[in-house]
Amino acid sequence: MGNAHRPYLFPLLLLIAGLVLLAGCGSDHRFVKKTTFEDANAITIEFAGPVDASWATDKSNFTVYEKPDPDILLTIQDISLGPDQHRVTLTFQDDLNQDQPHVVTTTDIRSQGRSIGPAVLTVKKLYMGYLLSIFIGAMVISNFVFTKYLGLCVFFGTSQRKSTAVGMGITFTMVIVVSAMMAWFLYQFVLKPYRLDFLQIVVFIGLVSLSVQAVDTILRKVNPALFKAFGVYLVLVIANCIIIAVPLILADNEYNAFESLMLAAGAGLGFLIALFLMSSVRERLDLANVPPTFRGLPIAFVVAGLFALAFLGFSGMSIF
Amino acid sequence: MEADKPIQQEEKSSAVEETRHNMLTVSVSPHIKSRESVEKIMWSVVACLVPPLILSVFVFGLQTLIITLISVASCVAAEAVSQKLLKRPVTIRDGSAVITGLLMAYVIPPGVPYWIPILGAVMAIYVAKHLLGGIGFNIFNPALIGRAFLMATFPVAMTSAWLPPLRDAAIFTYMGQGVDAVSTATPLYVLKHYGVQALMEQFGSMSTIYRDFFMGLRPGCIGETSAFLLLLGGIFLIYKRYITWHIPVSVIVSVAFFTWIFGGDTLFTGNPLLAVLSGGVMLGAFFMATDYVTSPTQMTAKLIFGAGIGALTVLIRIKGGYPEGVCYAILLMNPLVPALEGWFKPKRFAPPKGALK
Amino acid sequence: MTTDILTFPKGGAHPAESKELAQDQAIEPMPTPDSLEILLSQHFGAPADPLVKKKDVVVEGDLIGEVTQGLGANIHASVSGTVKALGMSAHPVLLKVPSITIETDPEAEARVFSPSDWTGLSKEDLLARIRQAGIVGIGGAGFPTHVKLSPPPEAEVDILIINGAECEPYLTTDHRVMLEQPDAIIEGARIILTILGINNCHIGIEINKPDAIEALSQAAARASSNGFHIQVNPLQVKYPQGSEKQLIEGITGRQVPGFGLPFDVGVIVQNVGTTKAIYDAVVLEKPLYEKVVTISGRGIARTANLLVKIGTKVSDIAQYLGGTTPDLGKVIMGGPMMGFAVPDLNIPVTKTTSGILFLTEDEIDTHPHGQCIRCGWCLEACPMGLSPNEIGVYVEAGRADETSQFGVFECFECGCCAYTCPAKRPLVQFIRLAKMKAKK
Amino acid sequence: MPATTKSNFQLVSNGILNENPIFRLALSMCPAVGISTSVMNGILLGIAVLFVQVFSSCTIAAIKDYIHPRIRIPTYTLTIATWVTVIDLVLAAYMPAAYKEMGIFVKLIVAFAIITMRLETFACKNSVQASFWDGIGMGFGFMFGMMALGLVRELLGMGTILGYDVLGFRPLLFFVLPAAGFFCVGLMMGLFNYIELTYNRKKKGT
Repeated sequence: MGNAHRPYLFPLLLLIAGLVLLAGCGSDHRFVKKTTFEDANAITIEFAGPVDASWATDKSNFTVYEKPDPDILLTIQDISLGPDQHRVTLTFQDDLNQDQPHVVTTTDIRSQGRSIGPAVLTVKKLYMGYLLSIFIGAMVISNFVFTKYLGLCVFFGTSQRKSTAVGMGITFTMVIVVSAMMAWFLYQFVLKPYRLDFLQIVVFIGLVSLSVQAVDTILRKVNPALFKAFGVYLVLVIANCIIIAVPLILADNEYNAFESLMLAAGAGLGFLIALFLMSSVRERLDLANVPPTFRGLPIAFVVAGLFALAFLGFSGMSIF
Repeated sequence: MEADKPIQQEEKSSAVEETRHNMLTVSVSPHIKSRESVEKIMWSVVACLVPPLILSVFVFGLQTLIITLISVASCVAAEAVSQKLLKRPVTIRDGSAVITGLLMAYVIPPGVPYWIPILGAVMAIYVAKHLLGGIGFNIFNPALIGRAFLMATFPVAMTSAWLPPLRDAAIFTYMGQGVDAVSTATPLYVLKHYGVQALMEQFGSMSTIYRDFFMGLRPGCIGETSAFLLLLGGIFLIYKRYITWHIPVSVIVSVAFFTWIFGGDTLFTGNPLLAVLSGGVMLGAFFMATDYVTSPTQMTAKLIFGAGIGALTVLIRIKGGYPEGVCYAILLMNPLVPALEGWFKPKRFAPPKGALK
Repeated sequence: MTTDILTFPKGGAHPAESKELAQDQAIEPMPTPDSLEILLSQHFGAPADPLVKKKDVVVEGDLIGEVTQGLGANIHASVSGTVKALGMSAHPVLLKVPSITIETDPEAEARVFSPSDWTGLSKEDLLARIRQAGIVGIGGAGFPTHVKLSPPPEAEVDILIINGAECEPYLTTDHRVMLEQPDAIIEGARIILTILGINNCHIGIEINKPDAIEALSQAAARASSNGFHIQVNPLQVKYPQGSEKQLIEGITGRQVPGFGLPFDVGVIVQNVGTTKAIYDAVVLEKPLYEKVVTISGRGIARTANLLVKIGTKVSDIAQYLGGTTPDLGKVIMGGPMMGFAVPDLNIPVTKTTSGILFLTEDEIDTHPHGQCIRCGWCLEACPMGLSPNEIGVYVEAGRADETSQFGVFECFECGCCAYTCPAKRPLVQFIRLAKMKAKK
Repeated sequence: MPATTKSNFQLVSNGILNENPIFRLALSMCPAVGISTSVMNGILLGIAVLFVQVFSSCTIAAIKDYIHPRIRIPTYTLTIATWVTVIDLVLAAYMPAAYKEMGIFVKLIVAFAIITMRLETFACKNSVQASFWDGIGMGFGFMFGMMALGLVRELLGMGTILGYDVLGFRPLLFFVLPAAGFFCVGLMMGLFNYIELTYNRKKKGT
């Protein structure tokens, strides 16, 4: 390729990533300003203008379900409309599981006699907090290595030295963010619309190889020094099951672009943290008088078990 | 199954040549050494841990003594057996296994079956300590690993065998009784699930609560209840310079601080004093987080380590699946110690240029 | 004179002083033994070449050994008598070194030296006298003093420090010298100041020797009329207060960089004993062939501060003082923190011997050592900010060659770490091993 | 490198013993830790891996002459992914309960290092028949490793074997927790090392 392209390559990629991200954060419906959970068993929808009372208070105009279970519709007990006719509060029979996003589907919204079209609204608790909880969750609380037991081959293979561990962790984080975003894009805009879900595995693993190749090429051209430091780990990335687990999880949970980004970044950084801790521990254990039959991998497994025991402290934790 | 001779043995014997020659000892300087020794430190810690045990006998009954003795005995036995198996010198006299046994017993509920600590001892001493190279190389606090193991193995007993304090010192009350008949809820459990109002209904007015909790008249683990006695022991250890103030103070301050911010219904309304008195904070701060092997050596690192423990404790208490989080918080900070040691090194005396990386 | 009580900021230990055993014993000349072995390697550098043959007759103070190439110092006969043998003798550190054995002539009279005026002498003449007298740093490794007093021209030396800290437990040699001959020390300091061409001198003394501080302050006041600024600085009692780098930092606040020398920060340090020897060499024109040695410890019948002829054997000293006790466990040449244990008493005193300690089994530590428990006390104690615990662990794991990352070569083996270690780990020994292995 | 000279039996036993994927090669550790909680899980995932390994090995061995060396890794990956998709869909359709228990791990077979490694080191150099037997050996080796772990953990954790109550009580609930998977694998590796060490010593001694 011509040399002239080189400086534009990286910004271009950033731009594409930005566009992908923007696609994910479009408003649910232009007439809806905000949706929030109210109390333990209510959802409030705030509209941009006044809505008709006859439409708003009719229970049959709203269907609500938890995002992972579209088949179970929640029973709406009561609907109340605020005095300025902007706010509609749906009260439910049972308490809502607010850790899960809920989907509210409405019929044609009617405002001052006009029809504004139906809306599919996603209600989430404290959106930034939700993103943060995905991020922290993937990074620490349900760390992929110590609580989900994924990526172990690479984890044990590259945690012998601190320098190797950090190199691997950084490389892995880069690749997983790139590949997860591409996977999200393909899943949302190709696989799902064309009902090709069953090709998930083939497509995702293909994407991973592709992004490994892409990062390889870009690094080699843009920053040869960095490539020299991290290039060796690129091959290993593909053998790490976290890299395929993350796209599968974000497809399963129907995450949007931001959520996917958080999950991917959290998983990558969580792997980096796990690697760093493990490598610093193993460097110390190198000096220890470990029984000969346990030297090397066996003792690393025992230590990882101790880590997992400690991480049990996070079980049952939900931040937001 | 580890019948092999540790390979370092040879290195060691050549490294330390202490010979007696014409009845005169020849060895490398210094020829005088301080009077302190590992044994002295360890047995001092044991001594500081005895008063809470005596109190718990009067508060929870005689079976706490039996549980503690079984725990200590099984830890010492596990240490001796592990060291024999691994062909290492048996060092049960140094008291470290006794401390492990005591601490493990102190963080389990007073109404558990007597044999429970035996399993914990195997995990704590053999797996968490001797497989990793013996004292000095155990990355995690063995007593807490033992407790976490028991927690995972006997979740019901370990989270429900709480006993209401005896007010009449009738120490045989709970002996041989089924636990279910008398079990109660710990203050932190009540606080987490029902709030301060329920706590006051169960334990009386706020001033009564502070007084009782400070003295140790409350449901809780065997050795964690009496903030007063633990504080006394901890101050003695600080006075003897066996531990420094950094870790205990930073743990307690950060628990209080984060509870104050996040512990209430809204921000900045938590009750820091209650948080410090009602769980295992005192025991953890003075006796567990300060374990030499599993805590950093540099002062800044100690402060960070302690603050991390406090923050994680509050996080687990408020957001986690358990009402109390001190033990897990310490376990989660333990593996950070080698990294902290790498980040915070002693300040070198004018090192030659280029010698520091 | 009142000043702040100074010390170095980082590390250090407080070993039991045990100075009360000998500090009140006035300096006492020891009668000449029947024969003595004068080692030809008593200084930093190559051994001296003998200038006498077997059966030669020598007189007290005669030059009998000379170093012609490289660093070294002259060796003089300590007694009048006949050369009996040129052989090998035991040395506390180097094990076996060449020596000259002299059989004392019991009839010979002691030489008498009378003071002369030195103020008219040039810098070169003064240095020549010091060189001629064979003076070395008698508090430490025996670095030739005339070399030390000739810093390279680019070094801008502005402070002279006289080291009277004597921080090693048991030792009281410097203490007694300061107490009994304060004027000689001040005179010696003035000689050094003249050589260096400066006028600022600090004398550092630990405050556990208040009488010495008093004596030197008065002597300094008496002599301060002629342009020299000599000041006594009381120092905190903390080991290793007398270590060169620590002393310089405590008094001047300057830090000597690693592998550097004091003149890099404009300071020259001389020990009190060396200063006294310089006085002897310049004013009395007396070579360095006898020195004050503290004989202490609970393993000897009588403790003393003896003026001993160099070459006198430890066994003769022990015999003179009434013999050793049955529970004697260890004999140390030097202080208990940095001195060398010797296998038997058949070993002669050298120019750098500041004390001979006869320690009983109770006084020494014979605990077996355990594994490092990472208490961090050695990190607290190390005055150089090193990590003795890590070095020890690396050495035990057979990875001594990786220890230079902990600055193992900056260690001057003061022994604070091993002293404080509750697991009784021989950390200094580990560090020496590490130095040997890491050098390769 | 020439094609293997080992007999079919040797190929199979090699995978089960000498080069056991879990305990000797230390590959594919995630399921060994994550879902080796029961013998049944071990058998099911073992079958899935066996299936993917055998079919991928055979596929690669069959088309090895047509693969350009530079694109061989992507080819392996896609081959494996195809067969994983097949077994994934089959299991989801016919064994939904077991499929749910194994969660994401069936899909993750695609990233198991052992399969790619056998393709790279064996299948691409050997005949279809040899690759078939090698795949059988590796698959069974994996399955036996999983079953051994599952046996220990199910017995100690639930007191059952293959769901049948053996002990009548649950000794140590800890062992069904995934955290125990690390310990079991670590201790078993230690055991394997110990057996090898004593065996070698005996051989040296005589």
